[in-house]
Amino acid sequence: MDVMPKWAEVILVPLISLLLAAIISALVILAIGEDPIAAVKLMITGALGSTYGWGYTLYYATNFMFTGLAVAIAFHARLFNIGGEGQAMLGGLGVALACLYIPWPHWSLALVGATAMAALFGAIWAAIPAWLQAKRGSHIVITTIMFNFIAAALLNYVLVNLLRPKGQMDPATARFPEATQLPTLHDLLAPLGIEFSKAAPANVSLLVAAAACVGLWVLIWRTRLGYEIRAYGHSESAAKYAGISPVKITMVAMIISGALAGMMAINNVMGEAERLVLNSTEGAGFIGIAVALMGRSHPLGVFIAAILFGFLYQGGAELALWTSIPRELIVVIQALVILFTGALDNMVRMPLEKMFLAVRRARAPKPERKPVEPAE
Amino acid sequence: MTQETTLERQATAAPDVPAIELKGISKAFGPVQANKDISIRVMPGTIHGIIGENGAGKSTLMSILYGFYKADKGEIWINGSKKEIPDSQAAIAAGIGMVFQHFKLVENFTVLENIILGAEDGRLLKPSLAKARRTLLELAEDYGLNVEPDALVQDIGVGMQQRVEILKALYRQADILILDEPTGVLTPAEADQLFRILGRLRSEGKTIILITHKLREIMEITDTVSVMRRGEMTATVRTQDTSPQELAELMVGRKVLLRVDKKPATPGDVVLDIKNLKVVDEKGVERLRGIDLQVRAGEVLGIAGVAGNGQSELLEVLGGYADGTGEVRLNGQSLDLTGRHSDGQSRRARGIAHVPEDRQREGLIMDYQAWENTAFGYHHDPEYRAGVLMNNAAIRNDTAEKMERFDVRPPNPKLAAKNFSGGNQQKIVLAREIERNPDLLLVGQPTRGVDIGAIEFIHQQIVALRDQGKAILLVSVELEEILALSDRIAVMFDGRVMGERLPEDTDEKELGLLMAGITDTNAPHSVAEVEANLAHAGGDPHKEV
Amino acid sequence: EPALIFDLGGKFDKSFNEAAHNGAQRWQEETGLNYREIELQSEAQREQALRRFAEAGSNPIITMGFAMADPLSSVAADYPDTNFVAIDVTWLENPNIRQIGFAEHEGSYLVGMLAAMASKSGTVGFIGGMDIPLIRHFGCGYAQGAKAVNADATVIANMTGTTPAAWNDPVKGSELTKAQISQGADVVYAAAGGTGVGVLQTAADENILSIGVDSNQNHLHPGKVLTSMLKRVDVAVYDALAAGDDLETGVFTLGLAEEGVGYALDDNNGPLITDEMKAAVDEARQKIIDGEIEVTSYYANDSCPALDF
Amino acid sequence: MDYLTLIQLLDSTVRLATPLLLACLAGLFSERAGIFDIGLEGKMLAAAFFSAAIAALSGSVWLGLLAGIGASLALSALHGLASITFRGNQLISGVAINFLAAGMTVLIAQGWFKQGGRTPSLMGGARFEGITLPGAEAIADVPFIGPLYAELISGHSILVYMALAAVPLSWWILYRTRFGLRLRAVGENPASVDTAGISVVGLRYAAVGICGILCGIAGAYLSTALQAGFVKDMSAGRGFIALAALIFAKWRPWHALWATLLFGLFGALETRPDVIEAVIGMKVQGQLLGALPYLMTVIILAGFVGKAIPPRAGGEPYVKER
Ligand SMILES: Nc1ncnc2c1ncn2[C@@H]1O[C@H](COP(=O)(O)OP(=O)(O)OP(=O)(O)O)[C@@H](O)[C@H]1O
Ligand SMILES: Nc1ncnc2c1ncn2[C@@H]1O[C@H](COP(=O)(O)OP(=O)(O)OP(=O)(O)O)[C@@H](O)[C@H]1O
Ligand SMILES: [Mg+2]
Ligand SMILES: [Mg+2]
Repeated sequence: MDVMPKWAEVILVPLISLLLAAIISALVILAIGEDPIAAVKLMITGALGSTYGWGYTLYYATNFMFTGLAVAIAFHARLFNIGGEGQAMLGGLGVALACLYIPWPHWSLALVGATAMAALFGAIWAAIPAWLQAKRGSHIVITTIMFNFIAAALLNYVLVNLLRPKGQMDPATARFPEATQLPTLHDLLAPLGIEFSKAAPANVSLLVAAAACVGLWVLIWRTRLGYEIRAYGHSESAAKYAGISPVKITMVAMIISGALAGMMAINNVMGEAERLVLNSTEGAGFIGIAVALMGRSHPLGVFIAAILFGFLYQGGAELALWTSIPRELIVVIQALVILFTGALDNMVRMPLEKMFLAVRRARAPKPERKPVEPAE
Repeated sequence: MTQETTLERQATAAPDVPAIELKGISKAFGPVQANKDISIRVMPGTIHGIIGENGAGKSTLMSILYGFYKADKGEIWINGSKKEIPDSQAAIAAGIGMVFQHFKLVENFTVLENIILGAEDGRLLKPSLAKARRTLLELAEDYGLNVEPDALVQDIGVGMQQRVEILKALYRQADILILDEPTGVLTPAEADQLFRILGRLRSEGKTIILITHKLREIMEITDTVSVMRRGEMTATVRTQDTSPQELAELMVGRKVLLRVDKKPATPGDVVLDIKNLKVVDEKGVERLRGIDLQVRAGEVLGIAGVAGNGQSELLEVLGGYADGTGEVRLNGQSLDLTGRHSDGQSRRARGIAHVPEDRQREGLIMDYQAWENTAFGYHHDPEYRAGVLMNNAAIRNDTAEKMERFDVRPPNPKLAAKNFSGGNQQKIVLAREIERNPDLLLVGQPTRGVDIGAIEFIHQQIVALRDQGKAILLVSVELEEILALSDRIAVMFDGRVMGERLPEDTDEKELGLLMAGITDTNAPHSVAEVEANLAHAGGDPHKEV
Repeated sequence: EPALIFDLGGKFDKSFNEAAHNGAQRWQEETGLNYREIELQSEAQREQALRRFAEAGSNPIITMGFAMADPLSSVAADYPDTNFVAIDVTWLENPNIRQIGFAEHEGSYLVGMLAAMASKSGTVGFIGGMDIPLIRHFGCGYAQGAKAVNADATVIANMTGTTPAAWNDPVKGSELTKAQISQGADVVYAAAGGTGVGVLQTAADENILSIGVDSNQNHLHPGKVLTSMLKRVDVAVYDALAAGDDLETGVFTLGLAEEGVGYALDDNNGPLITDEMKAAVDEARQKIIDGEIEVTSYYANDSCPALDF
Repeated sequence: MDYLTLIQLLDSTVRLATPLLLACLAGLFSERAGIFDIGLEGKMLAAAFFSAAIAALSGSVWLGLLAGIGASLALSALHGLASITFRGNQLISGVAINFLAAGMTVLIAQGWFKQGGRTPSLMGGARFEGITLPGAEAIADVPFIGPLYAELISGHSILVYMALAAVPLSWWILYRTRFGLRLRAVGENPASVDTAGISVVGLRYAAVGICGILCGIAGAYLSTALQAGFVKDMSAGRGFIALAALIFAKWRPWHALWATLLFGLFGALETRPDVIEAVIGMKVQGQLLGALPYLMTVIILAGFVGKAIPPRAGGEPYVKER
């Protein structure tokens, strides 16, 4: 029997936790001699006050949706994939190869092709640690961390030595051909008569990410595979009893996870930069962990948490633009959000549970006893 | 109780002062009221039994006495004086020792380390260990509690582990000993010996509280007995003034049939034919050392044995989730024991259903709702399928029907498995497996942790399936259950079948000796011999019993 | 109000972002005027910052680093009335950009010569930050300079790593320095951002000479830093700010001739640079300016004649 | 490869292994008590900053060390609060601590020193200098033994010797004392400790506290012994490598020493491509060289370590009453 009603669990607890994070953040802002109220206003107008702001917020959110979903699906199988960063880097490589070496006639086909390549590359990068875990017992947390470093070295090699056009200073690929450029939200919404900022990088990948959320929801809660993944995640011993193969689930869950992380590249590499640069992932793989945890590994939760982090990123960028608040402050705010919503959530939940329990006791007096005297 | 009488009691530390007195203990776990206003007195030098359905609150009450939980309300009096027992340290100081239902041992520590944990004499271990070793020798002599001090707990059998728990309490010089369902894991011989030890302790003036489900034990050894129901203490009586039948009724609140009603079996063709089955575990230990068994249609083959003697492995290999070698035929066709077709789903496809020994670890996903659990293992069945998706509506309808038929309470398919009581969880598993109409049903510990009322129902279902002409392989550590349900009994010891008996031709004593690996059941045997044998049969530490 | 966009390393990178910051600070102190600035945090912010500042009317907008080239080419086209200054970019077509490149290989050549002349062992070291072409470009000029003085000189080159963390790992910088010392190096040149802090420190601790980069780092360990390869980003930024509306656009390559690069000589390292050394280097400098010596750029062929990376 | 090169390589190995060893032992205490800690990185970083900052301000490296330990302990307390008191997710708490340390160190450094998130360079007594062991100079020229003693064994900062001494000390505490017995028990089966009347919470906080102290020393070593000041993000992933070493060592002190020395050796080899070239007879490509330590880790984990079984109660908060 649950102590708290569902709405309290999924809305009230995160909300109060966020509030606490905000209060501490405000104190930090105050401590470095800035005005927290003005800062919050700036963040909100900057991130949500215009289609331009939304365009950036959603752009970042798209990245986090992919990496957040990646972490979430692995969590369902009780696997901790810290390797989203490396998988997304490899996904970028897949996108770059697809865009540079295949003459796509139209962006839509290019999108399909690049998505497939991104997913494939990301999946391969996740499959190796998965296999090592399933067959060799190598701790997946460690191997995925190592694979992040290895991916960085690999990408560096490929960009510096192979894909960089001769004489270009930038360790980056050439710009992708015109035909692979993805339509932005401006392009997509214009036919509907909606005016959306032309400059913002949010693009059709957002729809892919949203579709991935829906798809993953269906996968997790409606398909037999999802049923098996969750069962394995809840209890390995029971899964074995039911004939669910641990090796298969470990591999499949990590491959899906890696594919999702890799798919982030269609947003940042293909949609925004339109070329592959070093460090294009910029820690989105790690933010994905926070996003998945905050979203309680539920695709809808991930969707919302990704937008929250997109807001933090874009709001933080606005702060950096118009104030002298150092960018490390944004890192601190992120840390506080992760801390309060993720690790200290029981600090909020425990007293709330007590409250709800007390309310329930007060409302429903024990049936076998006489009604309590109203005197006291 | 008034202030005056309290003082009076303290003044007269006479034998009529209770060793333990609990007054108005209440305890809630979140919404669950585990103990409601419970009072109880136990006189020194007596053995007091506590019985009650699972979840009645027995363990909770004793854990409060031991300082493991803190009561919401109520007082604890020990030897006539009021004690605050905020933690187990205080309980130990008050002379209370407790052997928990689930042992609290560190499995990769030695016996000695487990014994001194928390009762060390100084900051350094060496002197403590030396002292404990000496004391252990003395205790072994005094009570016949032999243990191997340097063995790792994970390498010794459950019976031995329990002994370590008792020694832990005695090492701390407990005058009050609480034992929570101690005999569930013991052979009859071991149980007898335990009772002899308890008798000795009683005669030395120690006070013992014994929680058990076995009415026979209550009748045999206790002086007084309390019955708990739904968190309340419903009765306390002198043992000699009551009967098992009366106690059962007090527990469940209605008349219960203590015997299984069944017609003689009419066995048909051989359904399951096992030849020279061997299983080696991850550590390379041979768990099954060549098993030969047959089960016919329309009969129940009962497998008796002390936990950890290979019964679990037998079920696992037949259920498809452990690898083995040898030959197993089902309806004449051989079963794959390793590799591609050796998994739970292939087995189900061949007509084998399996009620696993541990419903919480294996049979159910505790976080899944009832309907999801109903499909567990059968989720690939066509009737539960809608393309690549699962046909959730169909599963839910099916679950509702099954819950109805198996009297699962509450009959709500959307309730998570963890929110059902133990008996009802077991009914969900049973409904799932039996309703498949399998050729062979594997059943492990079908009534473990299930109250008397539900036991009755579950036994009826198993017998009914047998009467439909299905083959049933029953594994249970409860001899009573084996004797009541089986048409044929095989006893396992140390990975081998020690012998087969017909229930009408044998008794608990003979089976008990077989369970200890002694085949010459007519010669007289000492407890020491039984014990020595059992010490060699490795218990499986990973199974909570 | 002008604006300054720092690259991902941040304005205190001990390297060229910091030099830009210093130039801008000097301008601010001298004129009392203000400027806007942002330290980029992500790739996507490049274009965003450009547009936001352009829309807010900032002029000129100064960007740091080659990675800004790509977004700049499209944004500059959208704001023809705004002037942009791009440091380390020389290949764009837009008319409203002042593109400034530095001939780092020429400056590195000179310090390479000094290193080889100061070295007693005939072995000199180079420690780069993240392994990217720009850093190889530094190392390549350095090696050519060293070999010019002593054809038998050994140049040991190490990179700190392949991730951005390589810019901030002074511990590894230290170890690399010690490793080079044990291979005989007695002068090391660090082009490694924050990692260089560790290189210079260790060189000073181990009593060998080091060479700083970008700004004048001679003062960090007086008497222990042989010289610093100067890349006058601060001057470029200061000039651009000072020019204000009169900013001249086009492509400018600042080499030795323009005093855009050079080596640092001050009280801290005066005793270390003998007159012969100074004479030799100044002669080479003149010859490079006159075209008599040609220092090969790593970019020309993505390879280095004097050093194998 | 000649003998002197070998000595130098091993010397470098010891230096690089020291912070790993301290962090690894820190993780060992925490995880042996059942608290997983991926926040080692953040704690080291915070300690590196505060020890350098206080050393710079006070001129005393010992005060700096104390400050570093204090900072690390504060983060440990936060981790304890989240994972012990409030039974939160230990991994998330660790991730948050890493972010927090990365941001806070630079913010505070900028506030205090205005040098872009760095501390000033430490000089003189504000730094741990190498210690010359007795007789090192005298026997330096003796063949074989001389370099071994003078170069490899002598000449490290006191923190290196402390780290090395921490290995037998940890072993002794864990396996020979009452505290160690209880600490190991609480990571295996907290209920056994609880029913023995010992506070699970107290033990776990103690373990997390020891973890904080060791991480504090590790951080101080980075900024005040290996370096002469703090640079942002200077822990550079060493906390994660220490975690890998911990798994590699299967949570045992002596094995932790060998594991971290091995990782130190990988790091040292990375700085000596010439040695690698001499040994394997061909030039190792630059980026491959950079990836080598990580590749080796994966290969060793997969090939030789097998399944490392963590403390049984690790990562799970102790919940007595739901
Ligand atoms: N951990 C828990 N959290 C919430 N509710 C619980 C929990 N454990 C038990 N309950 C609730 O308490 C009720 C009693 O459970 P319990 O297992 O004690 O039943 P029981 O009396 O043993 O029944 P049965 O005889 O069928 O085993 C259940 O219906 C369940 O809803
Ligand atoms: N730690 C706990 N947290 C929450 N609920 C609990 C806890 N322990 C027991 N309960 C609940 O309290 C009730 C009483 O449980 P208790 O273990 O005391 O029963 P019991 O009589 O010992 O049963 P059994 O025969 O199974 O041992 C049950 O409903 C159980 O689910
Ligand atoms: Mg109980
Ligand atoms: Mg129950």
